[in-house]
Amino acid sequence: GGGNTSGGASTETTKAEAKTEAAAEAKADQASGDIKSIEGKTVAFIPKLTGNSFFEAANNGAQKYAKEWGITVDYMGSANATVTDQLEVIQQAIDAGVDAIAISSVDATALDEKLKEAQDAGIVVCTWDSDVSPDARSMMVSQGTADVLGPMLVDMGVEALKNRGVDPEGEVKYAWHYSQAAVADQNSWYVAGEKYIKEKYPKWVAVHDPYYSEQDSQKSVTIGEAVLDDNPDIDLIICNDSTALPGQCQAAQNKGLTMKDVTITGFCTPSGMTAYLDAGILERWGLWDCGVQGALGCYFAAYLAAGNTIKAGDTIDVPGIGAVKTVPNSELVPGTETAPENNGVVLLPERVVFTKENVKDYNF
Amino acid sequence: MKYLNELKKARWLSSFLFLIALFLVTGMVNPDFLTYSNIVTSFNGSVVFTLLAIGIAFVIMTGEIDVSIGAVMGLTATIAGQIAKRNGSILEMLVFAVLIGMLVGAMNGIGVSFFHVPSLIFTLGINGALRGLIYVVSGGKTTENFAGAFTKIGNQVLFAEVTIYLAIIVVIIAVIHLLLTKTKKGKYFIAVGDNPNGATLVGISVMKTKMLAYIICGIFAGVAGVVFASKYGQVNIVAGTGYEMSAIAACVLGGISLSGGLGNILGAAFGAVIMSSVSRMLVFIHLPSNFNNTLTGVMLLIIVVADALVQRHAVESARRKRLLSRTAAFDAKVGGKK
Amino acid sequence: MKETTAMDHEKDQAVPGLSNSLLSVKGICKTFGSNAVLKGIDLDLRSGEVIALIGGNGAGKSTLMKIIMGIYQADSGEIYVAGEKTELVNPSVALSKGIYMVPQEPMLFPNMTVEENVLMGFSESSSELKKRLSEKVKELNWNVNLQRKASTLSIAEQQLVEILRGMMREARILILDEPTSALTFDEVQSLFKVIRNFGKKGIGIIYITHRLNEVFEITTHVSIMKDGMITVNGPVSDFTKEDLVNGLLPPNLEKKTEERQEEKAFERGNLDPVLVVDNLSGYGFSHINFSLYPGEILGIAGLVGAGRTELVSTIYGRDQVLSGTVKLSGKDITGLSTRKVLEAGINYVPEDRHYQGLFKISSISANTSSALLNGPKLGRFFLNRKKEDEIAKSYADDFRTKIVGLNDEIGSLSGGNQQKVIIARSLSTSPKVVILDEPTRGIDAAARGDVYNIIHRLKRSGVAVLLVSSDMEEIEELADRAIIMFQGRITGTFSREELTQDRLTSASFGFKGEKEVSE
Amino acid sequence: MKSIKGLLKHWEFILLLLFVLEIGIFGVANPAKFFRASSILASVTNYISVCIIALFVTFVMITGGIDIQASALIGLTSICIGVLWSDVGLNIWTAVLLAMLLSTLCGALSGYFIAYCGVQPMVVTLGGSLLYSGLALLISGLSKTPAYQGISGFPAKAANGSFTGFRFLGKGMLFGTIPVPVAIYAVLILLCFVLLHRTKYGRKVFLIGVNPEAAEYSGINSKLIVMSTYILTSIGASIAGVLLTANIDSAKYDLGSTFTLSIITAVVLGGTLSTGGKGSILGTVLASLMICIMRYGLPLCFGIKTQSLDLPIGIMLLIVVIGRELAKNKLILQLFKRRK
Ligand SMILES: Nc1ncnc2c1ncn2[C@@H]1O[C@H](COP(=O)(O)OP(=O)(O)OP(=O)(O)O)[C@@H](O)[C@H]1O
Ligand SMILES: Nc1ncnc2c1ncn2[C@@H]1O[C@H](COP(=O)(O)OP(=O)(O)OP(=O)(O)O)[C@@H](O)[C@H]1O
Ligand SMILES: [Mg+2]
Ligand SMILES: [Mg+2]
Repeated sequence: GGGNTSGGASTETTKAEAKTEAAAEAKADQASGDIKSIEGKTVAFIPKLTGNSFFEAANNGAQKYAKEWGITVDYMGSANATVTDQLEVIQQAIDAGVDAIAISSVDATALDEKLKEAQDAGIVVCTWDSDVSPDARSMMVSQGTADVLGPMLVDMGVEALKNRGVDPEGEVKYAWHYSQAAVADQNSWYVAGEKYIKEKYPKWVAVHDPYYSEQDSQKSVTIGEAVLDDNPDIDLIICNDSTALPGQCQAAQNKGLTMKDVTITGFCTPSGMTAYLDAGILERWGLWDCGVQGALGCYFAAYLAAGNTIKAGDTIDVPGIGAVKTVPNSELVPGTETAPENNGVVLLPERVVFTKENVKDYNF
Repeated sequence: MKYLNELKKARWLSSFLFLIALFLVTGMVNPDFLTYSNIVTSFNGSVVFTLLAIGIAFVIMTGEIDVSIGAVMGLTATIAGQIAKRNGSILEMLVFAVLIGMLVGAMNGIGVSFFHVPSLIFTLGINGALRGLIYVVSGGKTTENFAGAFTKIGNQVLFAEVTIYLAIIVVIIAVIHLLLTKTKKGKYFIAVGDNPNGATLVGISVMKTKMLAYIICGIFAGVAGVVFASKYGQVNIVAGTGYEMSAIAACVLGGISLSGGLGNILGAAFGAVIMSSVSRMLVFIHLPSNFNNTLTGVMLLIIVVADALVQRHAVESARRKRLLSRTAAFDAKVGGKK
Repeated sequence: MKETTAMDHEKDQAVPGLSNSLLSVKGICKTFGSNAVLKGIDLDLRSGEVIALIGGNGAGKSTLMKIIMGIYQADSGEIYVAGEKTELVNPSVALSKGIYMVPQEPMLFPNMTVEENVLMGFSESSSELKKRLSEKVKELNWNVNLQRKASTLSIAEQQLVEILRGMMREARILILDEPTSALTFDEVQSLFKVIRNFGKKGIGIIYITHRLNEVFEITTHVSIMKDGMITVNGPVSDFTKEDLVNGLLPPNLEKKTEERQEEKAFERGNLDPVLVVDNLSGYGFSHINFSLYPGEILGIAGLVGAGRTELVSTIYGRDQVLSGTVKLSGKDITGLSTRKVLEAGINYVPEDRHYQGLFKISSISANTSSALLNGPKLGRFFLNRKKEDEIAKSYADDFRTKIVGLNDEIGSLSGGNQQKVIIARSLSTSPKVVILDEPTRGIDAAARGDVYNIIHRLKRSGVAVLLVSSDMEEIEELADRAIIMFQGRITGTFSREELTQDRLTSASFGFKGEKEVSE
Repeated sequence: MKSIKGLLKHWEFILLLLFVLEIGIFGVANPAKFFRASSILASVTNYISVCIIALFVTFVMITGGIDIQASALIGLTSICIGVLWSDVGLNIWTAVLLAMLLSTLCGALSGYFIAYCGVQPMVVTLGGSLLYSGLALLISGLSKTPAYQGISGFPAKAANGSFTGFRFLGKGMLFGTIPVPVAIYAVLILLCFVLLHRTKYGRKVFLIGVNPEAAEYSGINSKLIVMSTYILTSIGASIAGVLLTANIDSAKYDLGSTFTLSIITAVVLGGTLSTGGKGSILGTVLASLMICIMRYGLPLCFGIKTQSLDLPIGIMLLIVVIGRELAKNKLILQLFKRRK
């Protein structure tokens, strides 16, 4: 099956283009007026797992906008990110007779058939954050391709290295630390990031294969400490997992290290990291506005469920968020087909790098 | 032979030896590992498992089991995190943790010793209920970003890289070990696990002892939650899932028999260090993290199988030796005649 | 015979509050499920008395004792300790009142040493306790390593540890529930000495036994329990053995004694031996030689730890053979697995009924048929449950086993009936040789008679029986020939004519008489 | 009266009553949505791995053991099928057979340690669950398909949308209504029932659970039988792995990894004594279905979220087991007597 690692050559420019284009066309291509109202629709909003700060933040965002839009967002999920649990949750959504499903899938293909069943039952399926096969869903609200996010992780590290006076062009010892090889997006960011490093910073030395801490806070600290102990001269640790990043920072704090001694960066919600920012353990980390992402997932799901149609390339005006441009599936995974109607990708324009200066502006 | 017998008597010793072997093997692959600091860090990192293992050791000694400790820990960790977020004191957290631990322990104790529900089932049910409760208490969210002072305590070094927690736990272990082995009542736990009817006959209340074991276990798990929160700085809603199994494994590694009546607390503590050090050692051995589970599994199996075989050999050869000496005694006495 | 003395006796002597009344039990009733075990028991124990409590298996003796000890609670009735009404809600109350019970089934802590076992539950300082313990061990005349784990003790040794516990407790009321069932002559004598001493010290003892000889040897009073009541009660001097037997037994005893006298002595003739054990050595015994003929009962006598159980269980494939051979009908079966030995035609009734014999929570049928599961008798793959029930039923009828339904748990039967089921199992495979290891341990006189009948019947049908027993009387009564083991060797062989208890006993102690052991 | 009292002694009968009661409550709460055969069957299909494995774990627990590794074997079987089929290029059925064989060997290994080395089952199977799930991850590393992505595209879906070949096992419908996994479950129930309650093997399993030593004295090779029960469970787990893979068209190393506690819950709720010697297939089946229907009905009829389902199911387990102990106590029996 296909996946999102077989990504092509799209780079930073895609991101920039998407941004400007979306903004420009939002005005030009005003909604034609005969939009059917989404009010009263029920969307099952399914995370990979509940209790994780990323998904909780997405849910908060979705709920906030849902009130404005007058739709019901039913947050349904299991505490474990496993295929079988998600299958059960989807079945529950089908049984409950929701109008639409917006899901972040734990597996690139395993949910396809269940989601098609849902579609057969008249339910609109959209994905967000983590995709399934394009023919098993209508729209996907993506935070960007691996080729955008992988390099972004590296670049945040480079910035921070520069700021503490390490030359990123020279030999930099670095490591990745995330939850598990089996977590699709995190792994694809690692793969894309590695590729980017090979091309752009050929002198860098990876001290080890990625470290995995399986979304266990204790393990993330234990491994974090071990990484620092085993490699006292390490310069950079990239933690593309929202449990690994605070764990690694805690480990550094335990060792008495600060952002002056070692650079730690990665993806996590701002709320999870301010303690370490304040303690001077890390300088910058990033994420996209997952609240908006979740809300968009729900909006598109409800929008289609209301009987509206979308053609890839359309720009949709989302109340409260603004104009959003849709693109064909091939923008996300080159070479994939896009159905003539109601199929495509929404690239989330905004990704944020959090630093001391801007972190107060975000509360998720 | 003599050493083997000693080993049989002091089964915690074998887990200690194994721990040393483990350190040495890691050190052989990566000599950097064998520094004082690295070894102390292994111990520092094991305090949560150690607390859980000590607690559950009481229950296992009485011949029961408690699979709800991971959930107790998760619950008190969540609450501790929430208290920390509003700058509450660590004392307040401990009070909550101890109360919750006692309450859950008492419920388990009542279910198991009063209603005679098999402990696996009962604590399984409690486990489910507590997991649901964690969901309610945490609002389904990771509790994180608590005040820095709290996590600082969690990793405060007392002397020579030994954290406060580690120091306290070493003292606790020493005290408990002495209480369990040197006092009359301390032996009750083992006695109840060894033969409940026999214990009843000599005036030991099986019900009270089991009750007490569960309460102690609950308290340790509760306190482990506070330690967890203060050491790791974030508590997600599945925190502690599967820790009960690691704690049980730690006890078994330390020579505490799951059928009860055998073992001591030192073993549980060393077992816990083994269980919590594996992922750290793997980093030093430079194996891909994908080998984590495989190696932990292989190691666990090797230790328990080897231990079982050694024990069996020891028991069997002691029996045979005694039986042979019986016939030998005859030969000695009447040998001249034959 | 004084059928009605129970009431008189009580009226004129056991007024609660009398200074020398240690224990007074009034109107105790106890029901298990629908089984009314005790229906109003009255019993008095005074200082210095040794009351023999006798009664058939399942009469409720142990139940009564457990109530006195606080292990069970009575449904109704009162208990006075030293004249004071007492609620014995749990054993620690009983212990604090100076009551101690040596239970019928030893209840030791298997993972603890003998010393720890005895001292568990005391609150005095340990050095003092240890000193006292070594005195008691000497008093009991028992040679044991106090550091041995209880799990390595034989049943007899476990029984001795229990008795030691009782002695250590220095109780004022001591209950001994069949203490001698696993002991041999020598140990029994030591124990009796201890009991007499206790009596002198004013300790009251309730002594439960199935051996009527002991009643006259050691006790001062007798109480007979039958159908949940104490039917006969009085000083032992008022009774003869016949009185007791009549008070105890169901009316069919006479027939049995006749049967027994009819029994013909065994004629070897020119039969070939069915089992030949040649110079067999194993763990716990060495250089054992004997032959067993069809229709013969060969007794194996000896002291505790003489290696008899090791010998027979090694033949049965439970342990390793070191040297020598075992032949069954000419076929070499040395060192085969239990399963193979069983198939070859030997079956074994183990000594430790609870640990090695019973499937306690399984049905009577399942217990009877368990040895048939390897053969084709109950079907090749599927289990023919009808056939199974038929077999179980036929044995139950045959052996007069008292059962309600074949599907009842065997744990609900009395000891004697349990033993009958286990013997039935050992016969179900139609073996050529049956090994009975202490077949009558802990079962009452009536059941014992039944078991003896079964053994005789086996003999008549040409089955060879190897009878291991510590009860010299039993060997004398049943065996056609007996071998004596001492420290793992055969030290004597006696033919039927030479079999007397004296000879057996002396041979059991090695070369007593001829060549006394020098230490 | 007497016959009812007799029936009440059977745990299975009480379970049946509870099961009916449960359906009744859900049915009353939301009759329109609850009574949809297709939805109910789909829920059972989703839960089928737990149901199937619980059948076999019943054998293990009757011998007095426990098996917490079975859920790891689901993933191992699944990933092996995937790698053997997609990367090695074997025929799908050969791949299935080999994967099942591997899983069986794993079960045999653990069983060997438990039966022949005398190690406690909980620890061995804990080690086993780590080892086998680790192996599954390593095997998935051998595949071209990255670990985070299931291997998919298994044969075959016929043109008319019905499933054939391998996929038929997971997705096919018998008579147009009964999902094939459910049908297979029914067959397995029958097989396990006969094996446990009607054969000599089953009897041996029970006897060993009651008293392994006495079983040895009866000439039963208890070690072999104990080991065989772990092999049975591993076969059950591999069947579950095959069905799940065929159902979702994805071979993944961590399929089923969260099932352990559910399996144990189903078995003990079904009345199997955790100390061994007692238990029944019927009880396990009823308990599995009861939990399954609960997971189906609670969100549907009472809007309880999946993530908090642990709470009601935990509480139900507690109530049921405490109730059972109370019933065993004289209290309730006496109530019955007084009525009479
Ligand atoms: N815990 C129990 N539950 C149910 N029934 C019991 C229990 N304990 C004893 N019984 C029953 O009570 C009756 C009396 O048993 P008890 O052990 O008191 O007899 P006993 O006189 O000591 O017999 P024995 O001479 O064989 O030791 C028996 O029928 C037995 O089955
Ligand atoms: N499980 C065991 N482990 C070690 N030693 C044991 C075990 N069971 C029994 N023994 C030893 O075996 C000896 C008993 O021997 P055995 O049973 O052969 O003698 P016996 O003549 O049959 O005695 P008894 O009169 O008790 O039947 C005891 O000394 C005991 O220590
Ligand atoms: Mg008795
Ligand atoms: Mg013997």
